[in-house]
Amino acid sequence: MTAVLTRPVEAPAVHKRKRRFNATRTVVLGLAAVYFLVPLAAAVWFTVQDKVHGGVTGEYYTSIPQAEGFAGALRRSLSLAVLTVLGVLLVTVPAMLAVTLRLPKLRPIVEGLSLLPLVIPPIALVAGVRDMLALGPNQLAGTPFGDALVSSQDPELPIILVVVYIVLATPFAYRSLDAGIRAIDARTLVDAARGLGSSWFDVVWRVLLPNLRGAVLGAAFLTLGLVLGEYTIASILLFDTLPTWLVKISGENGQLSVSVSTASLLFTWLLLLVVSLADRPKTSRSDS
Amino acid sequence: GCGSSKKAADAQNNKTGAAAATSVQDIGGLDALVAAAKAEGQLNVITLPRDWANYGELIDTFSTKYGIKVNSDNPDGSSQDEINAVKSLKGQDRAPDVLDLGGAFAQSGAKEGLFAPYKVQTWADIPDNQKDADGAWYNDYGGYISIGCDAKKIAVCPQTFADLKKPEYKGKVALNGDPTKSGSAFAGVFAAALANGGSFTNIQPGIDYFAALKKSGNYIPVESTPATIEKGETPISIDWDYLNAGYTKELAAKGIDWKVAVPADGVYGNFYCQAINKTAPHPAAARLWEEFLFSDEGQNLWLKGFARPVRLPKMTTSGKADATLVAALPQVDTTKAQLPAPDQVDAAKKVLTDGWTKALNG
Amino acid sequence: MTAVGVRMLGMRRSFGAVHALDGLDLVIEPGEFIALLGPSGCGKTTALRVLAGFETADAGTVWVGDKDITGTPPNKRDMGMVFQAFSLFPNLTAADNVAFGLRVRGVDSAARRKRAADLLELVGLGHVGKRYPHQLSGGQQQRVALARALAIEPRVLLLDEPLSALDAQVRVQLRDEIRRIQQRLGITTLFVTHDQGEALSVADRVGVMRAGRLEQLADPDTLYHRPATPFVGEFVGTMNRLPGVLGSDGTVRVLGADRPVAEGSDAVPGEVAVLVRPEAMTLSASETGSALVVVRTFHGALTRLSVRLGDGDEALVDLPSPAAAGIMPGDTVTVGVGEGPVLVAATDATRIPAGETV
Amino acid sequence: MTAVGVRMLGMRRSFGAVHALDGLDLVIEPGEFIALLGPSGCGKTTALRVLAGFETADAGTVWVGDKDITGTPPNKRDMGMVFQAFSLFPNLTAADNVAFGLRVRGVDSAARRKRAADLLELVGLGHVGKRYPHQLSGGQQQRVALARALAIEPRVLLLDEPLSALDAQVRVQLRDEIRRIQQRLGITTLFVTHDQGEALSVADRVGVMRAGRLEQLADPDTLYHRPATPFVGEFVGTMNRLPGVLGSDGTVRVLGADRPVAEGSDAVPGEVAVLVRPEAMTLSASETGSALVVVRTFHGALTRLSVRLGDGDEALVDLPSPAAAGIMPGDTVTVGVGEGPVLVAATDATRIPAGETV
Amino acid sequence: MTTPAVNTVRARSFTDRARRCGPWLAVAPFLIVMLIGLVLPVIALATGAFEGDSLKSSLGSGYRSAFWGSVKLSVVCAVLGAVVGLLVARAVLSGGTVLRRLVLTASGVLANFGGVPLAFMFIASIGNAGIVTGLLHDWTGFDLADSPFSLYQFGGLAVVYLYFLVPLMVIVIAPALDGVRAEWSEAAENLGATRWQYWRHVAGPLLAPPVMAGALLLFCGSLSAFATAQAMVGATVPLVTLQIANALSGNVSADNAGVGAALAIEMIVLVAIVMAAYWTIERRTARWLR
Ligand SMILES: Nc1ncnc2c1ncn2[C@@H]1O[C@H](COP(=O)(O)OP(=O)(O)OP(=O)(O)O)[C@@H](O)[C@H]1O
Ligand SMILES: Nc1ncnc2c1ncn2[C@@H]1O[C@H](COP(=O)(O)OP(=O)(O)OP(=O)(O)O)[C@@H](O)[C@H]1O
Ligand SMILES: [Mg+2]
Ligand SMILES: [Mg+2]
Repeated sequence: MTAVLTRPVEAPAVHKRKRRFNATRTVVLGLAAVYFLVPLAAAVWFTVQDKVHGGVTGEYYTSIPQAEGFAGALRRSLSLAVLTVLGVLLVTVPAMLAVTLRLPKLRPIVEGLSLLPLVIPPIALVAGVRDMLALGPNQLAGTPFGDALVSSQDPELPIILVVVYIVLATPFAYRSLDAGIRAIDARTLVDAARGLGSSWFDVVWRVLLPNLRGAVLGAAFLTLGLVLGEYTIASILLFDTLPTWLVKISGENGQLSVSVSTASLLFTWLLLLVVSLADRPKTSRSDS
Repeated sequence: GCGSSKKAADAQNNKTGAAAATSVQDIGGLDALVAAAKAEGQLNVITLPRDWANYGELIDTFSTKYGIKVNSDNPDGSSQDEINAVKSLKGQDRAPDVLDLGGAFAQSGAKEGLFAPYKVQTWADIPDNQKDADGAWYNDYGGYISIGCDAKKIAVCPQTFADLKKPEYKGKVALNGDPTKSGSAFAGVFAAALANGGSFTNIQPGIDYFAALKKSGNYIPVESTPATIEKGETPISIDWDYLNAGYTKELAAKGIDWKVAVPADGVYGNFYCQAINKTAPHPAAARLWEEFLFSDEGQNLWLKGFARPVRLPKMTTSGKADATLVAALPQVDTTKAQLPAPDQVDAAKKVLTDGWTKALNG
Repeated sequence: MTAVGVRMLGMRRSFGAVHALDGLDLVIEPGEFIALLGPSGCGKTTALRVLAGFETADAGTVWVGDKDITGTPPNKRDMGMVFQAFSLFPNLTAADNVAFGLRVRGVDSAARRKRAADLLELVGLGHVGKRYPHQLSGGQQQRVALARALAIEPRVLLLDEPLSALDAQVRVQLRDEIRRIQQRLGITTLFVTHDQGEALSVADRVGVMRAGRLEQLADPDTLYHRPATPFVGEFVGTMNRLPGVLGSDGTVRVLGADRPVAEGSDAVPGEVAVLVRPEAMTLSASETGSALVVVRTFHGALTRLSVRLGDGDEALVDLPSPAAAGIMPGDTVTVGVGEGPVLVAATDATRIPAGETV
Repeated sequence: MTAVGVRMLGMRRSFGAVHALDGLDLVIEPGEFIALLGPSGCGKTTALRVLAGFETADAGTVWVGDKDITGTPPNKRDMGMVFQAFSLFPNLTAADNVAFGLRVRGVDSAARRKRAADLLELVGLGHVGKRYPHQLSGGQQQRVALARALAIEPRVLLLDEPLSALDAQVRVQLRDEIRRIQQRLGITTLFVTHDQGEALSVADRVGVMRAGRLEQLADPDTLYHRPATPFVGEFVGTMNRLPGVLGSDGTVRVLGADRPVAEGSDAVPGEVAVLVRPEAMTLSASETGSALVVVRTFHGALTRLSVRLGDGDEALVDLPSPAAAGIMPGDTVTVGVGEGPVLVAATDATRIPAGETV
Repeated sequence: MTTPAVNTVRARSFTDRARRCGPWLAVAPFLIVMLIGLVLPVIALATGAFEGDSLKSSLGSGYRSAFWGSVKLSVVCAVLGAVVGLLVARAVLSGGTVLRRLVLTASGVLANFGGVPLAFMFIASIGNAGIVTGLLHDWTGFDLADSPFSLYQFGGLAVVYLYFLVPLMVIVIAPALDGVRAEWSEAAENLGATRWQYWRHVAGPLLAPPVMAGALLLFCGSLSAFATAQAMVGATVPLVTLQIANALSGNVSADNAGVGAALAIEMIVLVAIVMAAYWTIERRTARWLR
């Protein structure tokens, strides 16, 4: 073996493979950006054209909040969103924890039920809900269940809508939470907290939820997006939410109707972004 | 508030007061009706877009005139939605009081006993073939299928269904929705049938006509809305004349010269129907609304929205119809204008539902 | 705080067909540090979890002092527990983790902070209070977990393999520290491990478990030098298994010498296995020796020689490093068994796998 | 297959401001087993990754045999690598994992299966070929990873802390097995660890790294007994740091005795720290002694005593267990430094934390 | 200290019972909500479906071709969406946290987007009078209207559907991608595998189950979407959801609710079959998980 002890002065060539990967990545991101942004831009461009005077105008966007009923619809939609997010968490988190920690036998049932809503088209689900609600004033009139069905339809804050939205959001919430629960060692954390004297409430509230933060937020995002964008069910059950209100006011004005929908899309996204930025990832792993 | 299903059952049997009234006399005259309606203070209407047949102004006028708050729900909803709302909201304060339905739905609803029979003061002015003998439903306004056209984008606006086949209209012709779902789009197909050798008992030529139009690329299946018209995607839109004509003003503000023509080769007209929900939460206001709609004022307001109110023939003769408004209506060769019988429409719908997709697909 | 004793009596717990605890009796004196040792799956964790209340036993009672706590839920038991895996709450700082138990007890914030700081100081981590668990090394995390368990002034401290996820060096450090703190506070402690070195070096007494029962509970010296059973002997420390012949006179012939048989031996006269510790073996270089050095591993003060005996068996011999200096793999040597009683077992007694079942 | 040597010359690699490798020179003889030891973050992993080709160095060359492979991509380097943990492909059975390298080389299926079976046999896992990684224990997984790395008959075997995720006992077993297999195949091996016990007990030579450079590369004996620098001395094995006074005559006064100063010492005459191994300390019971036994831990053959010296410093003393039999915590004793040269360091030289940075 | 007698059998105390019931109480709200919001409505719907000859007429040839059309569209969308979503997710996840947040939140919104507004966005871009169509024509002379691609046909519908399906895929596949360890690609490379071999033998099989699960989700998503198709193509493309919507909430045919309900139930059955098929395949492909 002949020892070659000359040290190279310049650095050896950087491997090509790293470059190639970055190139594909850029291409994919570029194409995706074109696909997703062009239609959005086209819609926005349509709404800011001033057809009368020429040039550009933001009047359709500024006119939205001034339209009658905006505040009410927004308030209702946001309350629905908050209630649904809370509801979906209150309903799925304990169930999933119980299934993970104590009742593994029930897991297939919970998992199966939580997938079902994906299968049923909203238009069919809402027809079923309507049929069920119709039982209230008809076949079930005078019974407590009938009363409950009727009083769940308070137009100011329709609980039935919250329930249906919870059901619709469950598949997404379930997926997100399931990943989260698998990632933390739930059993050890629960044991540790119990051993330190926590009640079950403390365990869930102080230990599990904070550590499922990412998963909970993910579930909340999808739920928020769903509630703030849902039209079919609210309109057929005749409730006045932001999406139904938007359709109502856009009327014969084409530019207004489009600006209303793009605005709500961007508004929802910004809302999610703000919530997500408010979440400082204290718990993110540092191992990379 | 806390609802009660008991109330629904009660509403069912509540045959006293306004809810039982089948005419204004039953309540004790119009003033008594107004007083009772004012006491209720609210009126729930459903599936009434503000830009449809001048409903916006009708609602506002009624509201100011009687000091009654009008709640308008699900403006883009369908007749089926109205029927469903009546059933599922029975007994609730937000159940619809009055309905504006397609003919088929009015008849089937009446058969199910969902409506409260009521005869407005001007009942006699409504032709017999346009109302239920007991007053469960009655035609309110109607119109003709028309061709709307953006004169700035289209050099020569088409005047007939035959014109629409010209190659210059490639990718420009649209219906107001899907004829298997939307009433006006269905009417468009029926009109096309009449223009192509069909009849009230034969809608097939209309289907074939659109299939050919699709094949040539003239017809695009997108739902025409003010937004697509403004965008220029649907510069030619087949729709009720009162809708097309109603758009003109708003579109003019956007710099679009929207021309409306009722095609002479396919004159097809039809009426919608009014009905009162049997379990209306505001029975007096509901009846007052009907009186208002069928009064001269109400009928003229419809006319203002380019719709043709049911009393128009009588009012024209009596001179109560606003002449300028009548003159502004799209011109129709009324000699050709006939109304299809409800069972004819039903039969045609069946043919269309079965055949449309097959004919147009591909 | 006066120390309390702990007793588990007739503990049984089955999972399906597996008897994780099979009538375990364990009595811990007040203030004592007991290490529970045993192969994987022998029920150590289950015993601890039953004691902490996480697991409900099928039968048996648990006593702390003179109180029966068998039915008490875990959050009322006042036991501090440190787990094997990293059990710190990832969303809380080290200090908040330590203060957690006080917080759920409603202790006010200032007192909590003070106590957390004291305890972090105690475990040598005064400066990391503000860090989150992911910013701490494994050893630091387990220290914080220890401080957290101590914060509630538990009457009993339970440790379930708290060191097994740590590096060897950190392990030794922390293990000594646990012992020091335990002695300072005089807290009754049960320490579960399956590392015998760990058990021997920290505990007052070591319990060796096997299949859900205690096999021996004794101080490390006794356990190492006078194992009650061959199982304990082979499980604790390294043990050579040499072929021998047991006479009926209480002596056994092994590697050409007669040795007295130790108490606890378990065999009938005839061919037996003789159990001898590597450091109780003798070895000398010899041209004519029948044994061959195969591997030589250096362990600092000691050097371990792996030798192939004449009959093909292998044996391990530990020599002080200086004594082993000249002996290299390939040398022939003579190997013997040092004076003193030896344990004897039946040849067919299953050998205990060390650590894991391969 | 003849063994090849490996040389890394003038290796540099920076991540931002961190110089992970700072001019590393490392020469490995053909067939040699080198352990690379060093505190966390000193660049061990980086060195290995540069060698394997996963990381591109800023400067320096890598040679295998007499071939410069600096620019060769990793999949052309023919080096077997075993990662710290979880590197088995979860979707392949143990046998398929082992056969993977042959499969991508186009070896036909029967030959692959045969070889995989042989290698699994070699690592003592002949029976688990059909199992998936999650059905194997950690130790078994690492054995399979080893077999997988060996399957491609690599010229060089690279191991990056392959044992650190394992239990102490499994660790020892597997470490010895790796060594045995390496010796059998005569494959040039670089073994990265930060556990000094591991490094000392398996390697032909041990390299101690510090801040991106090699501090010493020598056989275990030399490293332990004649560390080249105080850093190496304190990093490898346990070391007492005692106060002493360095004379200008090459001797140092410590615990009342004069001792010669060892090579590699690094201090100027005056007050110094004297570095002494626990087993090089002497201890005898004495009523009048100035030192006090604080903790006594039993380590089988050895017993470690922790003593508080007169001046408050603590020192560790290892005695053969029989010699320590009578000495208990609380006893007063006399402590000294055995004969022979001692390492000396400046008092303010930062003490090297053992294993972790607290 | 007195040694108490050993109780071999202990009476189950109140706390014992509470501990046994607790988990059930935790699952109860979930089951109740699912009962009210899902099970009862579906039962209510199903009773409608079995009235009269709804079931029979819902199996007519028109409806059969609608089913076929829906399945075709959903399969195409699911496959395309899964592939594109996977690529996008990979590209995004290997980037910084800012991009990650932007994309994941945007995906949350877009996954729920649809209907008339979505249709309009594409009409405004690549419709006959769309901006892109116009620019393409001005710059290259290429007229999209003359190309075989039409926004108002099957292909166009698929392109539009991907606008909400790809984000959905990105969301559901992200955790799986995060679970692919760097060690695996390095180990493969070290063993001599090329990038392609790594994907062929390791990453591909590993990601197959989650990608398939994602594709199944997309399949369901595009199967049950209807508002977008309604606005863009109406019934000129046969889709079963359009038929359901028309029957349940249409302006044209009255008294058709039974058929709509029957179609909806049949759709649930269809999806159940697809799911069952998926589970069987998953059981086969993901052997290493069991
Ligand atoms: N929740 C459980 N379900 C089923 N079996 C269990 C459960 N917990 C423990 N076991 C079984 O009980 C036996 C004892 O388990 P335990 O965890 O107490 O052992 P261990 O001594 O702690 O072992 P290790 O050293 O591996 O931690 C094992 O066979 C185990 O498989
Ligand atoms: N990809 C990277 N990006 C930035 N810094 C890095 C990277 N890889 C290594 N470093 C830094 O380079 C230095 C050396 O890292 P390396 O992983 O080689 O250390 P090590 O000796 O293997 O440590 P350990 O014992 O903790 O594994 C460390 O300071 C580390 O933070
Ligand atoms: Mg255990
Ligand atoms: Mg490393």
